[in-house]
Amino acid sequence: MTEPVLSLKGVEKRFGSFRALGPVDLDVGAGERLGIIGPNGSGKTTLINCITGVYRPDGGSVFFEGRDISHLQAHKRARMGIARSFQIPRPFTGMTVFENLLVPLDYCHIEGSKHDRASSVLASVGLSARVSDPSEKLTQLELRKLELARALVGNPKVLIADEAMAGLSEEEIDEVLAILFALNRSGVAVIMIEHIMHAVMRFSERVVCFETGRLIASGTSSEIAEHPLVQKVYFGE
Amino acid sequence: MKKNSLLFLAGVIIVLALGFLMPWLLRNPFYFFAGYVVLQYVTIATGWNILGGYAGYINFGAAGFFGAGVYLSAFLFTTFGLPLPLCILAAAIVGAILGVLMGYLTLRIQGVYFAIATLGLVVVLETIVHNISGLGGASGMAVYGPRPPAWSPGPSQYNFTVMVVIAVASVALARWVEISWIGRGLRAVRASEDAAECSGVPTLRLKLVACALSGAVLAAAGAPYPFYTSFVEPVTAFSLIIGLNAIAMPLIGGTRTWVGPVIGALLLASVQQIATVTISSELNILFVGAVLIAFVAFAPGGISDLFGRNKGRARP
Amino acid sequence: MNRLIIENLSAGYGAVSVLRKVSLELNESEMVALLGMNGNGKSTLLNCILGFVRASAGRIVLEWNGKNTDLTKLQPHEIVRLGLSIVPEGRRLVPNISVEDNLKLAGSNPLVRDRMKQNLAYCFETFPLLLERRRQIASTMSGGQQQLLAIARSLMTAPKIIIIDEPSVGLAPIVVRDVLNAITQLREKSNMTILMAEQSFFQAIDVSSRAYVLAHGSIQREFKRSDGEIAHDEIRRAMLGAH
Amino acid sequence: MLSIDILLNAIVTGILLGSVYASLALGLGITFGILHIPNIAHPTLVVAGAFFVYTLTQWGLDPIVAAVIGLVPFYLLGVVLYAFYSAVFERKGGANVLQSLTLFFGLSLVIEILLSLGFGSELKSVSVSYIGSSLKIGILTVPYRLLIPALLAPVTIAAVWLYLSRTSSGTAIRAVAHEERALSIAGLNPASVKRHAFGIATATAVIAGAALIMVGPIEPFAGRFQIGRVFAIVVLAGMGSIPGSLVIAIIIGIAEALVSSYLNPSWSPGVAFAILLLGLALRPQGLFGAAR
Amino acid sequence: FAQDKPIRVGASVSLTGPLASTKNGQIGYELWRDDVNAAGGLLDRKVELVIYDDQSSAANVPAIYSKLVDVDACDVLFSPYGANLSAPVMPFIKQRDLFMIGMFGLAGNDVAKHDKFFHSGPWGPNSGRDWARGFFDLAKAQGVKKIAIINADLEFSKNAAKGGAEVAKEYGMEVVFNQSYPPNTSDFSSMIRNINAGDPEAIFIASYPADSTAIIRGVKEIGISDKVKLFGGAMIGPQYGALLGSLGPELNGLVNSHTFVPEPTMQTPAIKSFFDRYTPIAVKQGVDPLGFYIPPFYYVAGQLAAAAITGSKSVDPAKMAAFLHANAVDTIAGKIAFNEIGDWKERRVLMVQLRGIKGNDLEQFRNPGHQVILDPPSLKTGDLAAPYNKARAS
Ligand SMILES: Nc1ncnc2c1ncn2[C@@H]1O[C@H](COP(=O)(O)OP(=O)(O)OP(=O)(O)O)[C@@H](O)[C@H]1O
Ligand SMILES: Nc1ncnc2c1ncn2[C@@H]1O[C@H](COP(=O)(O)OP(=O)(O)OP(=O)(O)O)[C@@H](O)[C@H]1O
Ligand SMILES: [Mg+2]
Ligand SMILES: [Mg+2]
Repeated sequence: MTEPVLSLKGVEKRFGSFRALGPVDLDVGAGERLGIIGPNGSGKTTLINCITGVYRPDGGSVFFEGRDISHLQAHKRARMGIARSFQIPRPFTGMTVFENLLVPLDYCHIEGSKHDRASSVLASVGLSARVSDPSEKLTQLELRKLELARALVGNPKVLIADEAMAGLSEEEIDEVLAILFALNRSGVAVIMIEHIMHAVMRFSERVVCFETGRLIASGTSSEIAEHPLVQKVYFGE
Repeated sequence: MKKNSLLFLAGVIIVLALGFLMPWLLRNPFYFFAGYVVLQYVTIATGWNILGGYAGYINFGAAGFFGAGVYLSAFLFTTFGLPLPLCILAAAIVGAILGVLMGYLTLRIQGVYFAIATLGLVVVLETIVHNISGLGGASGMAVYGPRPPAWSPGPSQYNFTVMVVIAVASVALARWVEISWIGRGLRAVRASEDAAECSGVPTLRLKLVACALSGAVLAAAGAPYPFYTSFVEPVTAFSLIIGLNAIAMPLIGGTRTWVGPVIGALLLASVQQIATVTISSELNILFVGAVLIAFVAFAPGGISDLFGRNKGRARP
Repeated sequence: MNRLIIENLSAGYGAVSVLRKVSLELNESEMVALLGMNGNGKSTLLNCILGFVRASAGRIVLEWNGKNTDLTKLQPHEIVRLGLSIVPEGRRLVPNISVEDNLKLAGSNPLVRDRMKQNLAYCFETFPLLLERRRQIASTMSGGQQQLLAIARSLMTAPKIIIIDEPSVGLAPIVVRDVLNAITQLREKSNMTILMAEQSFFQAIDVSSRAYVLAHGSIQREFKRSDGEIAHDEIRRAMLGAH
Repeated sequence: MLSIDILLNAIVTGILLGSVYASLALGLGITFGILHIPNIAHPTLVVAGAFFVYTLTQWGLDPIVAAVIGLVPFYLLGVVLYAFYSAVFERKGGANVLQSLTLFFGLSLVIEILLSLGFGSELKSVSVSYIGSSLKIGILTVPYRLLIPALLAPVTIAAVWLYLSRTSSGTAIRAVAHEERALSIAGLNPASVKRHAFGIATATAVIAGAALIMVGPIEPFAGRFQIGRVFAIVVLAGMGSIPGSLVIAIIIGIAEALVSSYLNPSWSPGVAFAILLLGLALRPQGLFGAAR
Repeated sequence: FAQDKPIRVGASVSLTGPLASTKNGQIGYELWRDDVNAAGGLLDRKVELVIYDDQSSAANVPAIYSKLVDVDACDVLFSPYGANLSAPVMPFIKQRDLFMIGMFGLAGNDVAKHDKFFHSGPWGPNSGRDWARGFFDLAKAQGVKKIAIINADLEFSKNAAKGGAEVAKEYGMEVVFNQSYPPNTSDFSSMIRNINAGDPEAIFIASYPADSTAIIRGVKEIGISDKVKLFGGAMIGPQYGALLGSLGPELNGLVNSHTFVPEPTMQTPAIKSFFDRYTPIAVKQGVDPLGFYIPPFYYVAGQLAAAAITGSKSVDPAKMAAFLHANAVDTIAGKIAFNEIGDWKERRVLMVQLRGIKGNDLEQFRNPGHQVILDPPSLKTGDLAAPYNKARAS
């Protein structure tokens, strides 16, 4: 594995007395394609929230490019290059699709023409036809694409896609996968959280599995698919 | 974009020119008294909308900022004889500081709590003024304004012109905020704070900026008031009516663009002014109440929503 | 025969029409799948049946025990009281109250209130996880847990017909299997009639007796298990709108 | 002046006043705290309730009896108000805070004027045998004028709270603001649940009105002075925590009474809000609210 | 008569808002207008009233008066009620050199010193300080050494309390307690306890109607020392029917300021006729049926304007003002002469003691003996009954 771009050491999160996550140790290499699976409620979204700074972990540290970012606010982390999409799309309502992309461009100190950058990212996710529509008018698939586009536009080093494919059809899943693959080829590490197994398996170089907040298995797609613990808790076989 | 800005600039110049020329063209002072109030509300509504409309944080405490501006300028004028423009500037600065303080105290919490907390600001400031005898306390304080400069025919006309300048400056500020990265960030905050934060928007800092700008405009709106009434007292300076008008006017006009509060204030304040001197009875307030209800019922998106789409938005 | 018939139903949002002359029927104790790709109007159709979306034309008639009722003019709660129930898209749980209160609330309308205890016991028996977590506030459960609660809740009104909108969205495979098992059991044990929208159709058609494919706002095809094994390719083509 | 009897009496007075504040805030706790409708007209409705009570006492009824009689008409008034509110916002699917505020502000202006046309703008008060005398316990002197209204609050609050937390229609009321569709799915009519809740909230206004007019005389515009305080109570209690609002109201009452006794009464209006600001800064979700 | 342009008289009245209880003054204006018009108008011109509602807010006042002057072209102005609402209009009339009758604004012209402004109220010169002097004269006569002063945190009460404290000092009394309280305070028990702790012999109270009720009830509930000889002073409220009716016997013993009471020394056919006509209108409008405090002086305002106009035979502000400065005017409130800033030359604020009130019937207040005039000596109809506790019980 290459030098980790993102590294978690003993990260832990509790809600009241309930421990939703951790302690978790996890490294993500630069340009890696990592899949995260796990039963519902196993703490995947909570993990993302700890990485991106939406939650403050109750213990442990998060390192990005070797630097401890545990104390940084979410927007600082986003500017450093940690981007995410939300499990439930959260478009900036009251703005056009194009303006949605201008927001990260305004705040993430991107060089060059914002206009060109936004247009090319929208083209790459196939939203060119929708640029000047209000984001309220988008369909579910388009909303997911917008989530991705907004995450991509700031030139992140790590992209975290939280169930970006839930509810999409096979063809649409292929589309989204293609976007993610293309992105990864340009050197971005992609963390994919997904319940759609075949997509995770196809995409990931490495898959980790969570169960009740802990990382219980890690390996290549096929290793994970064969992993007895994973089979028990996740596939239920 | 470019074209819109040029048009806006032309509009600003025309309005400013009118503000300076009208006093010489129109001899009847009444229109300047009434016009002053309308413009004061244009400024208040515009200032309120920077935080309330763009960022979605409802401020019940507009009267707190307004009253702070009123008292600060009355105090600076009566004790140091500061000229009006400096009083306005000082009020704007103090308004901004108050806005930031208020923001620090409450902005970490969600919208509705913020709204209620701002209600408190008014009462706290009013209580403080009540207990400072140097500000006249409850009895109020007479303020005999300066002689108007030679280019203005009289005090009411001078106050009017000053208010025109403040209103135009506020509207220009609001428009700049709206079309700039600040406005975009604020709208993102309004849609989803988490998503904005994860897109690199420093939400807290941005909201503080909005609080400061909004507070500055609201306080500036109050600065010439002592010279308008020649008298300040806590009850009217911190009046509930100001806080409610500050909300009702943008609502009637529309909160998404700078045009909305302007239209809403022009309309509602004029209706109130006219109603005061025509329907001279309890029915006057009944009428204003009915107008509010009717607007909410029949034009819920505000007047500017009735006319076509949002203007001045970035398009590729 | 007891059934639900939909005839020439059209519906949409404002100027956008989503459903165009959709007709289908659902017979007592049958499990029918409604397949279709994203945005083709499955949820719109299901919401029409429950009265959340108003039909612009057509009829939805419930023929049950010799009584015929047109549902298109009724309010959602009236339709629920006729014995229909829904597991909606997005779950629509009450976020700020506990799991148990969510269930109790659903069982509190005057028609079923006196059977609340049995209904609640039945839900907990079917979904033991909910019994474990019955004091947890609904919004703090994970996506999948909430889905189970939404399904359990639909049972609380003791429905004749359950309409389920994409039960597998966001669920781990192990849970999907459990959910589908539970749904199948509902039909088998309790003689429930079920209409289930799905786009990941593999599992859905395994447990259904019939399937409709909805594309471009109208029914493209109907598949029956009695016609023999259903070819996945054919379904896929129908879903894409090819005939 | 720092004698123990002044301190004790100040605390007791504070508790009683606070309890009256809690009465005023109760209806808002339902409409704003639970239904999330910022009913800024609630204090005006309380004043309307006070005038109702006043009218009946002119015929020789006891104010509390008058308030109980008023429950039904005020419940119906609330139902009508909500029906109007929802009719206004139905087409839009729902109201935002801004629109509701403006609507209720307009409504409160209308109610104030109707009251002032109907009753004149003079102060009105009730005279009952127990008003003017006090209960003396040792060094404590407790005026019945405060004691009786103060006892109304815990009773009404307990009744409303039990209703909301123990009955299924109470659960429905708590649920409806968050997820209307969940009620439809349960076979309940969300519109009628909200109407009912609004009716209950408005019905409490007549009880609060009785308390208000027993404490002191009122005029049609008296509601304006209460707006800030009642909102502060509802928010500090944590939006919708009904028992919490009683505690908060009493804390505010005691603080005000202590400030009046030991500092200067003219500082006391700031007290409720100093507490509010402090409370929100330290515990944004309100003192009794769950984290949201 | 009909050909001539009418004389217009402009005023703003608080029809709505917190000061709406003063709107019964408007009946005074209207009765005056009807009377002059019935008598052929002024200078053969009809009199027309132009009245707007200022909603009790000073913010509305400048525009209203500019409308009255610049659009409606009024010849005579009456000020809004009280000093706070009048203050915004003072620089305006001074700068435009207009003629105005002031309505109940205490010391309203002390700053502007406008020479065309005349008070309709009986405050007298130095009113800011002296208008409640009667109370302290009575206290002095009783040998009071220790006095407590409380006031509402509102303009009128504050001025009264401030003036009172100065007079107390002048008379060598010790102010043992001096505190202001916010408007709408509804409980005074702790304040009354604090007052008792100071052991005063007189309590001077400057309050507004709602607090007046609360204070009187609070005293009854908490009790007060037998040493207190005088209680009251500047309480607004017990002059109005609403409070007289609702408090009834609880008011006995109170010594309070007033502007008019139906005692033999004040009762004249003219004022009786005024009230005979006032009452039915007030009942119809739902305002104070007694109307002793404010309405007569609104009628007086009209009479002053009428005298100025007919006396100077013009509506020219300077001539009208000159006439009022030079001549005393007969009004329903007696003969009035003005000093150079428009104060009555002689203070005629009454200190009355409420006595012998039984039940809540309002009609009893129309009879003499219930509001006995103690001061000024020229109008005196009785002697102080003291101490307060004893007077209260009688
Ligand atoms: N409330 C609404 N207002 C306007 N358009 C809507 C609304 N809800 C859905 N639509 C549009 O109607 C169409 C059909 O949506 P519907 O949700 O019924 O599809 P679906 O088949 O259930 O898709 P999904 O797989 O996303 O659930 C889509 O184009 C969608 O954008
Ligand atoms: N704000 C919160 N308060 C209390 N508990 C929470 C909160 N957020 C999450 N949880 C709990 O933490 C656990 C982990 O939740 P999380 O959302 O991270 O799961 P997940 O792996 O993303 O599940 P899913 O696949 O269903 O989305 C769950 O049991 C959930 O109930
Ligand atoms: Mg998740
Ligand atoms: Mg759907």
